[in-house]
Amino acid sequence: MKVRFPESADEAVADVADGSTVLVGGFGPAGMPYALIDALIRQGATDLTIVNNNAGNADTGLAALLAEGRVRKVICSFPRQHDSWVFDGLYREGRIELELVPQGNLAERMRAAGAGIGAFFCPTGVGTPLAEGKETREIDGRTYVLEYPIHGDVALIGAHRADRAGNLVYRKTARNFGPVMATAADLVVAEVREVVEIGAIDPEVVVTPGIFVDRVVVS
Amino acid sequence: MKVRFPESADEAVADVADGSTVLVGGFGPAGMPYALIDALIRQGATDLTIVNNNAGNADTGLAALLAEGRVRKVICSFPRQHDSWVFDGLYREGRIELELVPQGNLAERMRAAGAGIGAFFCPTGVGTPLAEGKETREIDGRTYVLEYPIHGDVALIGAHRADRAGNLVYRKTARNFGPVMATAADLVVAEVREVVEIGAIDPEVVVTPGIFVDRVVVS
Amino acid sequence: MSGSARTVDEIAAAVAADIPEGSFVNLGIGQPTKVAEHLTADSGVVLHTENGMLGMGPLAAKGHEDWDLTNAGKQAVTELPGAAYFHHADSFAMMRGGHLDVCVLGAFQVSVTGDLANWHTGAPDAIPAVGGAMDLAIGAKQVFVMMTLFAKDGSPKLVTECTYPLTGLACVTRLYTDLATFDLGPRGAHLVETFGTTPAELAERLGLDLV
Amino acid sequence: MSGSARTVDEIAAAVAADIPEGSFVNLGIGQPTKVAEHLTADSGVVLHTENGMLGMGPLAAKGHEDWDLTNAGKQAVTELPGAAYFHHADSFAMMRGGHLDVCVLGAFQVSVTGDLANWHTGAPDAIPAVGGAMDLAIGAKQVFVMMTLFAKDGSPKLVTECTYPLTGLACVTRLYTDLATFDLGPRGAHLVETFGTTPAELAERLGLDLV
Repeated sequence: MKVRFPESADEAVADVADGSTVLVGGFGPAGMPYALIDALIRQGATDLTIVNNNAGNADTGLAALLAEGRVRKVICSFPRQHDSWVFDGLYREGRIELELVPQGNLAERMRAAGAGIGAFFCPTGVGTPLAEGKETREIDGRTYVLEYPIHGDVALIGAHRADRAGNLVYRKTARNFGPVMATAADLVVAEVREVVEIGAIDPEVVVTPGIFVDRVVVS
Repeated sequence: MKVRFPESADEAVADVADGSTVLVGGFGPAGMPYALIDALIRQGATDLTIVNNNAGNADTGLAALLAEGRVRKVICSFPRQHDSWVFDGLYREGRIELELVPQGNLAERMRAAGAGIGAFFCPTGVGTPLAEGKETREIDGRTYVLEYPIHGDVALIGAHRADRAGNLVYRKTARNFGPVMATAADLVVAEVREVVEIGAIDPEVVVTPGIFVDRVVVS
Repeated sequence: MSGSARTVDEIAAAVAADIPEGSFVNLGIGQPTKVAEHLTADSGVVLHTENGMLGMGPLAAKGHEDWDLTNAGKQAVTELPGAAYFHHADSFAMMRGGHLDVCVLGAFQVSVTGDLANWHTGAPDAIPAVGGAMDLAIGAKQVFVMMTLFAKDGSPKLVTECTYPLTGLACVTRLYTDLATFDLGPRGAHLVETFGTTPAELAERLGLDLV
Repeated sequence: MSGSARTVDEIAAAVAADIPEGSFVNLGIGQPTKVAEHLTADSGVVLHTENGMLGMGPLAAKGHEDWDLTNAGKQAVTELPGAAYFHHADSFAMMRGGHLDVCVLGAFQVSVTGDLANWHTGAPDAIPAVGGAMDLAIGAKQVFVMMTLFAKDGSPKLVTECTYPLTGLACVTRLYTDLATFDLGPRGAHLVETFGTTPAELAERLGLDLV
């Protein structure tokens, strides 16, 4: 359905429900949808599952959402950072659940959700604690672990520029998880630096076609 | 390893071995690497398995390769066309093997080969003759068929432009199978319309990074 | 009931009228491509072609063909503002991941519960060809089929169970034919409207209970 | 044998010297990033960063950081001519599909047959974090590890079997340390060269048969 351009980040996340799985773009600050996360903090949804590469830094953004006790579970590859004290504290107190996922699996499992793949055999993690209890299979002499899709109710992503058809382009390594998350959630909200008219983005260079994007806000 | 720029299409395909699986880009004429196919015909490799969306048209290109009796098997989604008489004749005489694959599976199975995926559960073809004898599984209430990668010894693809680092861009729907095939073969040869200096293709718009490309010829 | 059986153009117009504004739509090769002629520009409908494009425009004018820009039927087409190109795996991931709102297909047979047979007659000497039909059948949120309701030999093409090789199970949601439109689902075929015939006549000719 | 144990810079230089011309290489976070300083421009080596780039250049100069352009360690970096950007799934597909020639990683422990432990000390209160380590371990054609050969407590980090949680099985092909370089494989650890020690001394300190 046609992309919408809400007046504000608050309006864009107004209907995120308690208990939602929220895919949050960004790898460190690059591609992080700060305005949407701040709006989600104001919005109040709780009991959330957050999917991001990390688990929040310092006291702002995702860390602030965690600090408010609104996140039940984090699915990520790398929670531990020099400034991840909010997550660290909640985790040590047993107040937050962690599903630790190798970074490539995080990306590929979201891709699978977006591509209609029910599960896939993957070589990452074989023989390691992160594959414990998972189905394995030998195919053509190599061992693989069966991994399942990660689907979001909502994706909040950062992009560089959108056109009025919702087509997105990113900038440099800020692209990271955005294009994959945009395919993997029911409701996709993109925060961009500018919106341009239809025709102003060359069809050859569109990274996320508008079909994947529901709402765009400028921040 | 570093991309090479052979003098001719003949030089670019000189070492294709008998018995190879050759992924051939293009969807109809768009993206078809005509010069590389003609060179492969002159080169003489035989007992080939050809992967393409179709099985040759009229009497040139893939159809000419088939007519010379050099192809043992075709893996494709749509062999039957108004001008596929070469394939039709060989098939009816039992002189060529056909593996018919839904078009999405063709693309996704090559992507799996390029991405290190051992196999994947896919919703296409469930309950149809093309899933007969294949493993199926119900996941979250939906039935899937297990599909395996298609890996090429060689990929011959058509692109629009290359830079000296082997980065490729395509033009319009001629992009089709090229970027996927480039990830799925041991030796990747691209036929392009022009080669430009490094720096002349914007890193944001590269579709196939040079890491996937072994040889580039201009035609 | 309307007065007379629908022409292919009338069927295509009916399909087009039922496509919600702003939908992303794939039109199968053959008769379904006619639906495009009945979509108005202000419908905001965006056409997908599985060979790697959203925002496909009409066929290229004669003499202005660009053979790098073709549809799934390998005809030269055009590009609309706001279009996007992508490769085949991304294109089918889009389709199979359930992102298209509607696809419109032709059929040899459709069952009352929405099974589709449209790729192979099952004739022993036929060379099989499937293309993207099986991917489209399971991928789009809604699958519309347009066809004549009876084959040339008079046999019904809406059946209790398909006898031709299947394309997909329980995938067709709406069936548009010359004589009637049906909603299909787990509970069977629901007759929406008839053209040039009555529900009672139709049920008898089809030999089906219509719910 | 050379006269003295190698510094981190000397280890990094040795790794750089062994990377074939024109290779596509991923350098892990931490000490492996030093390898870049020893790669000459005419080596044609292209650096991959798993957050979506080939053709990564050196760290950005202070005051010239672009925070849309960072490496896997989230430091601001630069772009070299011929670079390409791609998304995370494509980046890891590239890695996991075996397209990188070499990756260089640090380690807590490595086994003689190439098992790698570099993501978790196994300490009960440690917060686990894996990042891309497991993907890199199984993805690149060759996995080089650089580390000190002994831990601070004097225990060997090249072992018969890792006691720390594993990152990958039988994946490390070459091990570069302060005291020696080893080739690893199914038949065990092969000593290539020692620095500031002798093969006999080293075998004894390690308590290993070196093939």
